[in-house]
Amino acid sequence: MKRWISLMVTMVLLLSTLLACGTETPTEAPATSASGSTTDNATQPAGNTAGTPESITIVSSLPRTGSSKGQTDTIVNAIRMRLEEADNTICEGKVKVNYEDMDDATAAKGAWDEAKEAENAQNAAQDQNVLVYIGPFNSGAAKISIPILNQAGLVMISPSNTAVGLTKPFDPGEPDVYYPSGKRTYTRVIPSDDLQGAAGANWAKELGVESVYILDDNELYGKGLSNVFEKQAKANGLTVLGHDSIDPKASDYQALMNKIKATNPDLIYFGGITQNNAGQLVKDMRSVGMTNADVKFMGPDGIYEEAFIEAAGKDAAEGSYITFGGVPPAKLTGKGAEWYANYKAKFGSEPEAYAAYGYEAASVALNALNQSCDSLTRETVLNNVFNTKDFEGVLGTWSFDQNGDTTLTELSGQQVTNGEFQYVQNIK
Amino acid sequence: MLQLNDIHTYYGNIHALKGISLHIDQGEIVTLIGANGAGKSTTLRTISGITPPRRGRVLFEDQEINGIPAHNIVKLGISQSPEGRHIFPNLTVRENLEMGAFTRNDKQGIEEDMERAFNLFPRLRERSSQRGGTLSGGEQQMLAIGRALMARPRMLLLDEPSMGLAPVLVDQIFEIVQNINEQGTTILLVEQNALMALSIAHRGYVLQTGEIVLADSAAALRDNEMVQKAYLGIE
Amino acid sequence: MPKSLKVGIWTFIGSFLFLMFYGFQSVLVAAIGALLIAIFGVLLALPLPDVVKSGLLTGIIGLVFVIAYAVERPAIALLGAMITGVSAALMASYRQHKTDLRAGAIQGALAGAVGGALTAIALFLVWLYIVPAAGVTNIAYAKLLSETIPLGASLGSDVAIIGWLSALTLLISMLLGALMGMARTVEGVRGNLLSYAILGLVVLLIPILDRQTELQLLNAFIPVFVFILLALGLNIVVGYAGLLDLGYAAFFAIGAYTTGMLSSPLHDTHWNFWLVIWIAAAVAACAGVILGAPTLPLRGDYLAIVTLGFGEIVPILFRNLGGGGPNGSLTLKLFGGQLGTADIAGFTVMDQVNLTGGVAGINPIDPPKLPGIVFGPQNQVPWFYLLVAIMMLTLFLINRLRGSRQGRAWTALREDELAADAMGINTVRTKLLAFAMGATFSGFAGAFYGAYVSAIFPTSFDFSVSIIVLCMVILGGLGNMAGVIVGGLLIMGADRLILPQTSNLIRKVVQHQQNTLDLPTYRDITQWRLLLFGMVLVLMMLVRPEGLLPNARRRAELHPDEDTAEQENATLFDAERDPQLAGH
Amino acid sequence: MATRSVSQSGDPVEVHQRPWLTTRRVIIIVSTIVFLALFGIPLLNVGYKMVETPSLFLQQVVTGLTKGTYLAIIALGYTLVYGIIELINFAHGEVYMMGAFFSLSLIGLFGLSGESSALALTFGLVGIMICTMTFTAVLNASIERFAYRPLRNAPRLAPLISAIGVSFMLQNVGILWGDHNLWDNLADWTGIDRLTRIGDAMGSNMVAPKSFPSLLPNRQVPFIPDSWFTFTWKSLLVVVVSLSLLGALYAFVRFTKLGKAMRATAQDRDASRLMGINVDLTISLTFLIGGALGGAAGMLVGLYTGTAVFNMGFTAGLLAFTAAVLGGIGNILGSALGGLLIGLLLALSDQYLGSRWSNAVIFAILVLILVFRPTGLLGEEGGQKA
Amino acid sequence: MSLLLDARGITKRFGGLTAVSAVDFQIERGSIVGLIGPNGAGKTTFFNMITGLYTPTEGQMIFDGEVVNGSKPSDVTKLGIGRTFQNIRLFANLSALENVLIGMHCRLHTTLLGTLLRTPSMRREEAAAKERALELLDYVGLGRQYANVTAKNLPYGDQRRLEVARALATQPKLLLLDEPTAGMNPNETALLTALIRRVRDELGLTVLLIEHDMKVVMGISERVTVLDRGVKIAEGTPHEVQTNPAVVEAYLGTGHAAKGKGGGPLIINDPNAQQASPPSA
Repeated sequence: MKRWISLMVTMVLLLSTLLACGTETPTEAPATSASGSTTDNATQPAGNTAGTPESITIVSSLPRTGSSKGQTDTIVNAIRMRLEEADNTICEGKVKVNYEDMDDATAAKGAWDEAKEAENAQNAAQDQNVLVYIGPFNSGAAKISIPILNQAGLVMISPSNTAVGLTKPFDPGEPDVYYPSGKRTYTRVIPSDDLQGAAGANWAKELGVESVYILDDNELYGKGLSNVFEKQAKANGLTVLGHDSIDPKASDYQALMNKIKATNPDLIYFGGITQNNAGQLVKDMRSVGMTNADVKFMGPDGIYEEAFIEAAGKDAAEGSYITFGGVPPAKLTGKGAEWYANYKAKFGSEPEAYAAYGYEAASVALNALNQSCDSLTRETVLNNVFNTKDFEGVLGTWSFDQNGDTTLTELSGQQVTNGEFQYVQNIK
Repeated sequence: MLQLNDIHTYYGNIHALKGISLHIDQGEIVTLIGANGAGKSTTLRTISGITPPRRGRVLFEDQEINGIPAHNIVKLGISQSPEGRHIFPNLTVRENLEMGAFTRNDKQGIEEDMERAFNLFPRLRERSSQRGGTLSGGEQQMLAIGRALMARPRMLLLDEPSMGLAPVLVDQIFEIVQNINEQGTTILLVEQNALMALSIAHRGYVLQTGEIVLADSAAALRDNEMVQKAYLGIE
Repeated sequence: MPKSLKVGIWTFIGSFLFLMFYGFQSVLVAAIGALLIAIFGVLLALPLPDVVKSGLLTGIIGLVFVIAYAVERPAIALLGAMITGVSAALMASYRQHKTDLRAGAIQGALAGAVGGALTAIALFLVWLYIVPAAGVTNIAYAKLLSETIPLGASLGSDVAIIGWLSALTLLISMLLGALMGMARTVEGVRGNLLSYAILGLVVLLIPILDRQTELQLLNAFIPVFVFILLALGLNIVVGYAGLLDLGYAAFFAIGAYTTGMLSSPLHDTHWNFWLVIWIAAAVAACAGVILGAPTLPLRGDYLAIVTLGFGEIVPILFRNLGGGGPNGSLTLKLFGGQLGTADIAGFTVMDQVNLTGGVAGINPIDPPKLPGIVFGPQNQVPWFYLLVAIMMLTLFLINRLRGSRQGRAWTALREDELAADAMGINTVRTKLLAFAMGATFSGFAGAFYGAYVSAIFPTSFDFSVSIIVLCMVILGGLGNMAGVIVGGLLIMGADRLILPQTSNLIRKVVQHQQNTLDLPTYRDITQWRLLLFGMVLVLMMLVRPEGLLPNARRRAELHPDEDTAEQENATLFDAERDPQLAGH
Repeated sequence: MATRSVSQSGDPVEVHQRPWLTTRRVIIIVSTIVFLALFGIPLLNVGYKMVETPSLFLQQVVTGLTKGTYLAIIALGYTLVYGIIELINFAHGEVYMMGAFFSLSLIGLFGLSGESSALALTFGLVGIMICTMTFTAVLNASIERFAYRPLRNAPRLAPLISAIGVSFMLQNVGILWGDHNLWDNLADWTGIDRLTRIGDAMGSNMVAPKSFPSLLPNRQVPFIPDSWFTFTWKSLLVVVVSLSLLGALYAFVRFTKLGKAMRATAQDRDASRLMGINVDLTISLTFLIGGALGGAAGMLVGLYTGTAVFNMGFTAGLLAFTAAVLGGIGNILGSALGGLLIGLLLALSDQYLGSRWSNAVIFAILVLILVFRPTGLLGEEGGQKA
Repeated sequence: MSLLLDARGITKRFGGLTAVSAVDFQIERGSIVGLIGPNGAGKTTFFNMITGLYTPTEGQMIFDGEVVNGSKPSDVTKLGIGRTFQNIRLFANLSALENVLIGMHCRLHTTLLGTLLRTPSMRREEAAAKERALELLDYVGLGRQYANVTAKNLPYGDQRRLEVARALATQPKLLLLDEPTAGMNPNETALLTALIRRVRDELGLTVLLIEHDMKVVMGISERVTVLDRGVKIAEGTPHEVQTNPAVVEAYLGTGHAAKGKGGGPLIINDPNAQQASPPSA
């Protein structure tokens, strides 16, 4: 029987050598095209060599499964729409743009997953055809993918990360820890928490609020925002009656609202997103007897979406104040208004706030790509994204600062009136 | 009354009964004796429909009952007091007895039978509102038999009624079994205590590894040398 | 009605409804699809020889794998073949153990051949139907083939390369199957070691294959392996000691957080990974003891719910102990603190100390350092080998534990706690040891994961993690390490590899075919992932309730082997008293 | 026979006495000290706050108990199934969720709204509740038939995994159900225009929480003064319906023949079969009842909180299952007690500890209770299962 | 001191129910003692108190000079009390050898670290344990060839025997046998009785057995204690007990007392008992 064993072993060894050296031939560069780019063009040699490639790829990495699905749908729709408008080409139609919609969530978990986001980032980094990375959706995910893509020199444009520390000093070491290469590669078209939280507190003051109770959804976005709000509210001389983190999965908040009612606030501020039960919060707030006339409700752009009104019910949501890092789609003029109409026509539904950010991110990307036609490399694209100045997009006219943040400090305040978001005023 | 024709029963791949044929006539006490694992309990379970046979036929009053689900066999008039008693520990004694009459709907008759069971086992009357699990082993055995009788069976299958009982109780139980038989219930008795079983039975079968090796009247079996040696402990 | 027909009909109805609903608007197309799926159902239910069945089962997985990936990465077939061959042989030998070397080799090769054949067929299916459907031109595909397939460039035409690839697939699958089959003929510990050695060989070849054929799947494999590591640890608790643990993620979290707190800018401590991983394991083990202690008097499912409770509490603690609490300054309010504030004294203090980074998590976490090797996000190979090394160590240690005095005590505990107690086994200590050992390996996993992802968040350690790991253990076969590994590969493979890639593929095809962007949401396959995933779990359980590769003993409970027939008599005695068997 | 009086043998022998300070005791003492040191003052503080504003305390108790009643109804579903086949039916939470979705769909379909007449509302809601309960009952029983029954003789954990799988599947069904496109297309396809109303009820975003119209009056119950605490008709209705379901179930299991058959089957399946009980049918019946309760709870919660969302089953299920265990799983009254207790604890924790700790508090108390009563509050000590 | 077990005034109450009431009970070293009584007499409760499953409500249980009431079963086993169970509780899915090895658990010393490092001492200990386990299998007449058979696949009589081997593996001073011959046929019973006697004679163990088979009890015990409803009603030599009217009334029954006389004590000295008996049909 020994004969059998040695035969087998020999064959396995042969095979492994075959696998190991069989493919040395075609390219000497270790990383060439692979995932995603094969649709039409699998042969693009290492993309960063000079010359114009036939096609390039834009990827987005957003949680496409689970409860954030509703939000990311609108973003992806908007990105697709923007690309279609450009005929899926850049450089006057010479270069084709492929778009890949990556999912950073897993079915089993039902939410974004660190390892999956890392995997997406690594795959994007290795595929030299990828020149722009739109996303991620969650600030936590950004903390993982920024360092990976930073080392690959791939530019990121996030439509929705608002954690301050991603671009500006916040926690110790931030933001430099995310940029091992020393060069900034991350941008976002949405104002960060410090702007919006403070603007909310300022607006509250303007509205004549004297005491406020603050809630957050105990997640990165909501908590950061509400902390900024609290700080600014105190600075503005408002009384902060309390600050609680809610359990976003609870079925109701009657007890919490009883508690808040006993403190008699003028305003309840909620830092969080619709999916973390903002609707229920408002509903229960009204049902324990805090009427719209007595107690105001305010939230950030995380609840600036149709779904919030639907979840809370038109009656309960009535009168809620919402801050938003830009001008709302419906109030947009010129380009914005046009886009708003187009979107409604195309998808048959109101565009959500994040749709606008997604569209803007895609616009910035295309803009930068079109400026890089001479040399379509990551480096050029990166520089051109950062050089976006006085960009006239659907959000208004704005630029990226050296941190990759939008200069759009003009925020808008909305109120739910008759079951719809109504623009009220600009806030700062 | 009951007839088994070439019954083959399996547990998974294990061939438990290898072609058993036996018959029980009206009014008899028939006993099955044999070693542990010879297939005695399996035979009862096969009759009751808990482990249906893979091959062969079971006839009860000339009706083929193999393939009828267990809960319907009870309705035909066969009830079993299983080995290890299997009373319902969290039901009261009375409720246990009521469960025995589950297939019946005549309130009057059930009450009568309950009375009969209590007369047969006065101890149970004392404990009628106690939970089954709190009874002692002997009382549980009584309850199990009483419960089986509640279905007003024409045929009673008793599986090891004396197991784990004090000698004094064993005598009592066997007396009662005889008593029940005299009241007109046919009995198939599986018993480890072969001496006792053969002393009250009319006929007996000896099972060995899933096959019947001997079948005779009880008296003849008692005198059989092989039976004496293997099951009665007489050298 | 024969079982196979029944299964076939049900599969047909099920898949037909699914396909219709999913959007194969043409009844005919849906029917054909359903018929194809139903054929597999029938095949699996037919009383075919185990060899064929094992091959079929693994082959179907290989087939799905290849169909999902081969449009973009045709070389996936080689990887599929490696895994299919080994696991088909493993499965075949579990049902029919051969002792003769040659017979073992033939059995393994046969099983591998069936599996490999299915995998190879998938290649042709992809090439014939899916590649054009996804809008990839023949030329482009040929180019891709010639670049990524070993020796592909010298063959030129796509037909030739596909043929060569499928031949290679079949060959590899058969070879590894035969090798595995031979290893399985060796009895006892040495046989186990040999099997592991072959598994190890396959695993070690993966990075080479991955690099040479540009699969870029290593980074998808790593989380899969981390979860397998977790499952191996949980297997000690659930499989060996028989303690149902629904909060295993807590130990994973503890391992990861220990690493995070000891080697990150959070507390500005940057201890060496090679030290920290041991500390993490030790801390997790201690946590296992501490969390295990109150559960000791509990039986069965009460224990399960308490562990579940811990699984919920631990992430909440990590989340809430992040400092930066809602209230700005450090105040110790005693009586009469302002009504309505969330905080009371103890919690106020806790809020001020940032132990865990809170909702922001901990990041970045230092990678391991080794001279000459860079552990970075770009280079997956060192990570992969590090993980494999940890796994090898884990397997090695668990293997030792299992056969030892402690391992026997666990088994005794699982079989009959009362009797074990009466045999002088200190049940308290034994249970705690099981918790501790289980936790140790999740400590390793946590430490690695933290360093690999370089960031951890409280949300990473949800109940769902515990559940998935438990599913892996049970699906694979309680108490059997090989089974647990296979279960892990399957579940995580479905979750991380096949389902996402299938969604991508279908989206691509639909986009190309219909040239529209706005599919109605319900027809987006991504939205069906949970359903499919759940269905896989249910079906697997229905097909093999004892797990894919059950522990030899547990297998005997359900499928008494033929060679015990001589003791039939005795077994019967037992069977009469065994409620599990009695139901048959 | 009378027991003899105890004669304590007096003469001490030279023996080794076990030390009083056993490891177990040391652990208990040390952990008590640590616990008091950490939480002693906070707990005193909590006590002080409770007394400080008794009305608020009372209000929270009432709110908590109201929540507790519906948790109890969900918990019953777990307890019934566990009692009879010893399976943690992970899918039960999802059945409850399906109940909420189904009732919301019917409400949408029939166009019930706050403006409907009282008569229409009453009949409509009762009718919808009956339909919902039927739907979830059949759903639950079919789950048992297809996913659990084939595994009845399988290893103990196999049905558990199957249940988890079903739970995933149903969650996904919940997601798809919430897609208005689906309903619009179905309406097109079948030609039944009314179906679009269901789509309307689901809103624009498939995974977002769905809103119930406010159908129950949110007004103070007249016989309770406002100054005591707020208690609305809505809450009253939830409490009344829940308690009557609970009572009905208890009476059914306790006194009816079928109920006894259920208990018998739970204790000894083979013996039940020998009694002529159709075990399969009885188990199906249990699932039917459990499913009906889950559906009723789904609708009640939908009406009470006004929300249905695809993952509502998971969280509520976790709490309800905890409640069932807390009370002693398998015990109907125990589950009810556990549900009330958890509702109460949640409310008090929200008020006095901060809601981000609430879940931790619940589970910590669960652990504590189980440490001292290993089979739950009303569980039977060492109740041997057959 | 020649008393191995000295139980004084043992009382056990479950709630309001008094299961065992003020029982004094002594076992001398090297004796075989029988404990009999009708069902529900408190035999098993008493048994469980000795083995540590229950703690006596009142009274003292002294084993070999140590108070053992309230000790955990595992500690009791370590002190030297081994037991078998009424309804065989083998580790059904483990092999015979493994069953015996588990019995040795408390006499082995390998630590966790020793296991993980597989130290030489650990390997030595394991090898010795395995050898001893095989010897034990031989000793109880099961034979080494059955070492790798799964316990539940053994014939019923052999399972009982294996249980005895497992109990012996704990190196007990006192062996408690709970209805060791229940469910056995006369042949198997005779073999087991011989084994019990041999264990006492050759290994010098003390044996306490609960049994319903009067032939066995009366045949091998030197002293018999009778419990009824938690109270000791008689104690003495088998003959004394058999003729005690209280015992006859409560337990044996009139018919049986007479039979017992006729049957006489069963004494078996089967020379073949040492060898593995083929599974009797």
